[in-house]
Amino acid sequence: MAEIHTSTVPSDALDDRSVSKSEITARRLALIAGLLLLLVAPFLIYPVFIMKVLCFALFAAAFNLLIGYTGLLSFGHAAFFGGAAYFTAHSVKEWGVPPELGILIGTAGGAALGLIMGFFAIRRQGIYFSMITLSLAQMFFFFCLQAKFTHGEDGIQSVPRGHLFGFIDLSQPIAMYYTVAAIFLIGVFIIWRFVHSPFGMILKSIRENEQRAISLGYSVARYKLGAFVMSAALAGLAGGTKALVFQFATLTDVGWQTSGEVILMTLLGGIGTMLGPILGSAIVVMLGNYLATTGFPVTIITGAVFMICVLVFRRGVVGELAASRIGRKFGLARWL
Amino acid sequence: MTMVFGVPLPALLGQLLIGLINGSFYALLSLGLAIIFGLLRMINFAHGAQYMLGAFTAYLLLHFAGIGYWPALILTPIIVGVFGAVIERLFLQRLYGLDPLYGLLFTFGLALMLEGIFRYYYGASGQPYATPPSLAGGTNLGFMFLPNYRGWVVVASLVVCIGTWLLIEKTKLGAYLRAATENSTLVQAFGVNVPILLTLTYGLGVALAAFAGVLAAPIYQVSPLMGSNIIIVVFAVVVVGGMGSILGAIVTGYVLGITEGLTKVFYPEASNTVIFVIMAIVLLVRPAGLFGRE
Amino acid sequence: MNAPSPQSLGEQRAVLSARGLSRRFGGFLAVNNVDIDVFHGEIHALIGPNGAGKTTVFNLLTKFLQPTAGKITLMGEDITSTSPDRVARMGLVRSFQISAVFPHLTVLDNVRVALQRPNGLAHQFWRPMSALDTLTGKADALLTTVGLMRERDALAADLSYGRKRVLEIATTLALDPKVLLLDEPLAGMGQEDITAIAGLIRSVAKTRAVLMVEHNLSVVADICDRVTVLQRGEILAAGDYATVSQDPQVRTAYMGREED
Amino acid sequence: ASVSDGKVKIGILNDQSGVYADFGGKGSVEAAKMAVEDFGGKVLDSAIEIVDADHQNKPDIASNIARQWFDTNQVDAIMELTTSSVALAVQAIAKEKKKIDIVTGAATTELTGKQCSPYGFHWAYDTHALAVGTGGALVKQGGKKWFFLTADYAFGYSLEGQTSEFVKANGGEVVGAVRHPLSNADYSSFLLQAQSSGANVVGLANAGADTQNAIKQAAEFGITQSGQRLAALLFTLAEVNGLGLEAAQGLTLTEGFYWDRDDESRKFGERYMKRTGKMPNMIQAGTYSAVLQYLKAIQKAGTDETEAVAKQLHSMPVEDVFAGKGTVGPNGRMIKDMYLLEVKKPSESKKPWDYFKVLATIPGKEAYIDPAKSGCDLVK
Amino acid sequence: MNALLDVRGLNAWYGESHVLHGVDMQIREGETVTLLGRNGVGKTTTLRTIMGIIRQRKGTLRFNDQDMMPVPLHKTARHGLGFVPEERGIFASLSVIENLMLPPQIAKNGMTVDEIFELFPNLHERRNSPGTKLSGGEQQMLAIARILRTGVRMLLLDEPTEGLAPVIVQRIGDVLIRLKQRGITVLLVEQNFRFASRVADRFYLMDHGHIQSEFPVAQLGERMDELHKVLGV
Ligand SMILES: Nc1ncnc2c1ncn2[C@@H]1O[C@H](COP(=O)(O)OP(=O)(O)OP(=O)(O)O)[C@@H](O)[C@H]1O
Ligand SMILES: Nc1ncnc2c1ncn2[C@@H]1O[C@H](COP(=O)(O)OP(=O)(O)OP(=O)(O)O)[C@@H](O)[C@H]1O
Ligand SMILES: CC(C)C[C@H](N)C(=O)O
Ligand SMILES: [Mg+2]
Ligand SMILES: [Mg+2]
Repeated sequence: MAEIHTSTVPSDALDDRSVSKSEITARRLALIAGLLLLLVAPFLIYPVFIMKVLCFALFAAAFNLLIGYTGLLSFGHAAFFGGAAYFTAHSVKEWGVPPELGILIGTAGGAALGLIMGFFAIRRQGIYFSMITLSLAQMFFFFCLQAKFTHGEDGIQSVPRGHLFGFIDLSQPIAMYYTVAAIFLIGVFIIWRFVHSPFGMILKSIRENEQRAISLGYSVARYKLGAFVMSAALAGLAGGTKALVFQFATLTDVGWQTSGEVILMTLLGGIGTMLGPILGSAIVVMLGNYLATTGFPVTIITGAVFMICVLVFRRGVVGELAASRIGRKFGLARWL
Repeated sequence: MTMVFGVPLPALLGQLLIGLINGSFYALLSLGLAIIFGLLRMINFAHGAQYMLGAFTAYLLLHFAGIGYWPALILTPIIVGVFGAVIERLFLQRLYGLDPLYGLLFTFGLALMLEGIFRYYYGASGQPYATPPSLAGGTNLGFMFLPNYRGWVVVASLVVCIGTWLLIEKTKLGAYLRAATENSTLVQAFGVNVPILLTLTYGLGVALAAFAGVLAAPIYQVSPLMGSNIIIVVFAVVVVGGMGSILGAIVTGYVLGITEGLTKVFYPEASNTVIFVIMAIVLLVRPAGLFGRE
Repeated sequence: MNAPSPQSLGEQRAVLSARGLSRRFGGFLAVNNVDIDVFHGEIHALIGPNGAGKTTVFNLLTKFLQPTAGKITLMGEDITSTSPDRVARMGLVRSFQISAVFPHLTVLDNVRVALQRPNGLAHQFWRPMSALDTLTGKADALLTTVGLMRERDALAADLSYGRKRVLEIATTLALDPKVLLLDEPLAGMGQEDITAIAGLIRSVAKTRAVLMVEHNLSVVADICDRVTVLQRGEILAAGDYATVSQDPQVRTAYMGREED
Repeated sequence: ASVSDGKVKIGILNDQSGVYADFGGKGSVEAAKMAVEDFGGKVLDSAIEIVDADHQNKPDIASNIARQWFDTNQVDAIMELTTSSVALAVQAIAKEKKKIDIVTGAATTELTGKQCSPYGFHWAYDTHALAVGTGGALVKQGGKKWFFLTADYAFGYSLEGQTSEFVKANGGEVVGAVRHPLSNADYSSFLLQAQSSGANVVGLANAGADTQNAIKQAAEFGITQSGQRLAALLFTLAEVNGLGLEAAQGLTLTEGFYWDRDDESRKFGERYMKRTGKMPNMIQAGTYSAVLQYLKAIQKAGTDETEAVAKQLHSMPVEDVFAGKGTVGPNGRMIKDMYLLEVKKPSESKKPWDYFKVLATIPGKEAYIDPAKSGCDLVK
Repeated sequence: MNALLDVRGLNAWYGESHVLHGVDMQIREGETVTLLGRNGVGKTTTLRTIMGIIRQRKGTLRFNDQDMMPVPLHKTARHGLGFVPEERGIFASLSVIENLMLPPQIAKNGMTVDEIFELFPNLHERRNSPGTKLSGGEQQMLAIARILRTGVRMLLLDEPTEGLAPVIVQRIGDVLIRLKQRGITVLLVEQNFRFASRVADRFYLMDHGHIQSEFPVAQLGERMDELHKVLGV
């Protein structure tokens, strides 16, 4: 059950052994090009837009950690993202903690929520898991709606960005930008490392055959919970960062639509790939930004994209590319 | 005034009755969801949108064809049910061999789109739909003033729920539905036309949602958001009842509606979350839900 | 893993034993008051008609199911309410009646996943995948033993049914279990594999205890030291194959008129 | 003296698809365009452009758009801003970026109170005016015991709070309150509580579709039959139209504009009606006035530079079809007369959109908080 | 006499892989015929193609003198063909009795429930438990019983003895012999050679997607060598 990704990803996507030297060089070059792009991007594109993309990309990558590598489709990831945004915003605004601590508090909060929700959710699989995460997240949503510190529909506004490590003034857009870029890179690196680790291997085998993994002595629940909490923590990292960038924490970020959005980003980009969620979030954020000023309801487009993806595009942009003839020829699956 | 746990008795009874009315909607909606889930193994995320579609169809029938409440109560489920059947034929059938999550995601997209379209044309503020004159007014029950229409909602939903349940459990249809879920090729090999069965089932589930939508129209505004407001609660109801369990969906729908009503009396702050809390507890004790089979 | 080695417990102490094991499904008693002892260095066969409760006994012993009544001890320790993964970590490992491999991992990785835990490489989420390379040697040795070396880099899903069964046994052996529970290990294998795997089972049994369910009676006759016959959840007969196979009750309930 | 980048761009940011879409929505955008046309289409020889966007009542979406408008689209001022949470958020950004914002859609007095901005203005109405108008009228008519049904967010609190104060100050009492989430569908159990509370006025401290629903359901549960009165504290022409006269008749409400007030307003109303198919409410008319006044201020300042324009806006009197004669306080509050209205019976309605009887005119000084007591630290 | 089932040049594909390369077989009414062959030669595929489950197929397929190629799957059964799959296909969510009653009856001469329970007492005992909670043997019995109730003229049985205890294998053998007495035609896929020789009138030997040879049970002795080669028995 719930092997959503096995059908979508070329099976060698995670296999980073048996790679030729020239390919490694090529990959390094691609990586360096990507880093350079990240470095110069704020001078070419509106930085706030890139920061938004980066926050959502990290969020989607964290979400993908769960679905892509354990096969669990969480429909409640907004709780971690939005919850962390609240925690960061509150601690920075009301307690006056420095931004780095604020983000840490957000991340830890996300992880804690992940632990609680995961405790209930990992007992079931497949759609059951999805329904349960959805419901628990909705419960958290109602909590946020009623709790005093979230300020209801108003949200926590005018969150001060403060000074990173006491001396980097984050109210400068460029300083904020590079901070976000750094957080993004760290987050993605953690995910990459996590997935390509001995732990990741066990996760993969659990997804393949849970009973067998138990009989080999793995306490499946703990591994799943571990992955869940990790994913939640990283979603929290993204949410906390977003709160600083936009100086805001609102109910939107904890609502189920946000959970849906992160699914869309991942699905569109390619579940179970490293690059997919990043690309997917760029597309979705761009679409949202563009439509926001046209008056055309975003949900019509979002809905349509969802349907089209599911019907004809299940591997997502990146996945389809890797599975295409050209992609196979160049072994793209191992790159993305 | 008689007091129960510090609450005046009339207030308590009144809230219980209102809980029962809400429960009627939960039961109808979760019944449709359970039927669809039972056979298609798919969470119909568009269920809320189809409920909304039911209300809007009644509204449009009234405004563009002058068709009133009573004919609409019959016509709407048919129209929306056929719409569901078409969706099933065109799209859902392509998803059957795949992971059930794709069905969830597809219908999620469908829900967003339907909602978006109606928002685009009708805004989100809601359109009024008048209570049928024959059910206008109310009855004084002594402890509360019960609008006749709401009384009718309880009766109608009970009748439809029980009828549907009998149809499925007491006829061979139920066995076909469950068997086809597991191995539709084999059931076909036995001589049952499964594709038609699937289409009809989805249509039936959707029609139930639309029926609930028509029932709801005079109570709430006919609003594009009415579906997404209720659907997640209904999901929780279905989880508590045990997914795919028809009886579970019905019973849990009413019981949780009443529980919610009670919570509003004793601890109103928790009334939004009480169903989710119950869900969490049920999951701990009986992961398959109250009526579910593991 | 510093439980006392079974050898030191003396020949007659059972490594795995169950007393009064029962399991009820609703109103149906699938396993009823079963006593069983599995000894070090022996192969113990559990046979019986379909539905007798053999797989259920396996599930109970490995804790995949919780017994309704009875007590299970593994190397002197009471495991009646231990979790299945912990039981596996204590050295009681099973194979499944329906083949259970990790289909989208390679044959090599299937074995390495099994090796990860005993070698302390299960939780490391901060180390690169190459940390697992240290296990390759051991895995290869094992694959050679079972004769799967040729398929080493194939995906498990691409193996034929019989080969999957072999892989499953290899994975099980990778854990170096003290007690090995095999549910119909030879079902679906071709004759060559049957001979080879039966031989393998016999050789690994020298240093551990094996309990197996098997319908292939010639193999049972060949390699098993002890046979327990189950019928309707109860023990019908127990002893060595020669005795049990002469038992008239066993003949009517299980073997039938002649050996088909 | 000149216009930066050769163009004056005004952004109308409001809810165009959500619960409050009828309240301002596309209608406000049309009203803004009318103002530009009436002004002559050009200011200081530069073109004027109206851009608009839907913020869906989400402060985060709104501030995203606002930022982008200011940073990359050369928008000079943002107006309308339905929904208090959005207005507060955008006003904070405008303040940081030193840009003008004129709020017509949102209600909270915070905008010109603690969170006031030197470049922020509040036009059509606010919660205080509503409390004084609708609340005051009902107290005068004998409504002494109040029970509130309150939208569970800042706007609701502020409306409930200010109305309660007013009620108490006039010798009344508040016997209870329940909070309901925004866009709630079912009020039955809240109404039941109101019914058993013994209050004689049920104050609806909510807006838009929420208020419409509450009123409908109150009728169903016989609230009015049992002798309680409903006070729809924020209710406009748009909601009356949505609900229908049958259900809305007899309600008392406060607006800053009614199209059928005099010839000038009727003319304006008809022009607006031609373009949109509806009559304007105070938000839409207020937006017209805000845009017009902003353009006048640029004209007068001879530049579109923020400080200079803000100075003019603070000092110029406001004279147009919406405001009649209004002034702007140092906290940014535009002060003008408000109207206390009653919804007609269906039989009294003589023509389409003939919905209101004007009960009284509330002088601006009474309706709005004295800027000196507003809590805004710009007021010395 | 015409064959009840007449298969000529039957080809079948799974996606791009061509599995059956022209299968020919003719089976007369009342015969029990066994299809032998190694793992993976296409025995199951043959049955599934005849039944119409696999639609990617070419060739001639006539049953009871009717062209079966255009008949949709859900109508095949009505022509009198019944299929028991290798994996048995017991429905987990249905009880034993519900499983038994599931297939629509297509002819009057099907067995009654009482007859079935007499034949399979185990099923009677477990009639109210959920289908997949049965053991393998019980499931196999149920799968056969289920089809017998419908009154099909011809049964396609895929490895009915796999994983069964010897005593059950014998019981199923008895059942097949009784079916033959009732005039039911059976096409059996079987790896258990002893079992097959006990029940079959005739054999088809299959190799790589086509029929290699065909012979009656009487010739079994002479054919042993060939069987050894092809089956590796
Ligand atoms: N669903 C499928 N998709 C693709 N190929 C398949 C599928 N099912 C079977 N095959 C292939 O078709 C060939 C014939 O398979 P089939 O199941 O008919 O063999 P069989 O003779 O019944 O073997 P066995 O004795 O193992 O049951 C095999 O090579 C198999 O791998
Ligand atoms: N989870 C369960 N719930 C209810 N009944 C069960 C369950 N598991 C097994 N049974 C019943 O218990 C009995 C024993 O089943 P089990 O699978 O142990 O038989 P077995 O001896 O392994 O048979 P086989 O040789 O066919 O595999 C069967 O009648 C089966 O129906
Ligand atoms: C849009 C209006 C009805 C008022 C809005 N609720 C506010 O917060 O001010
Ligand atoms: Mg078994
Ligand atoms: Mg086969």
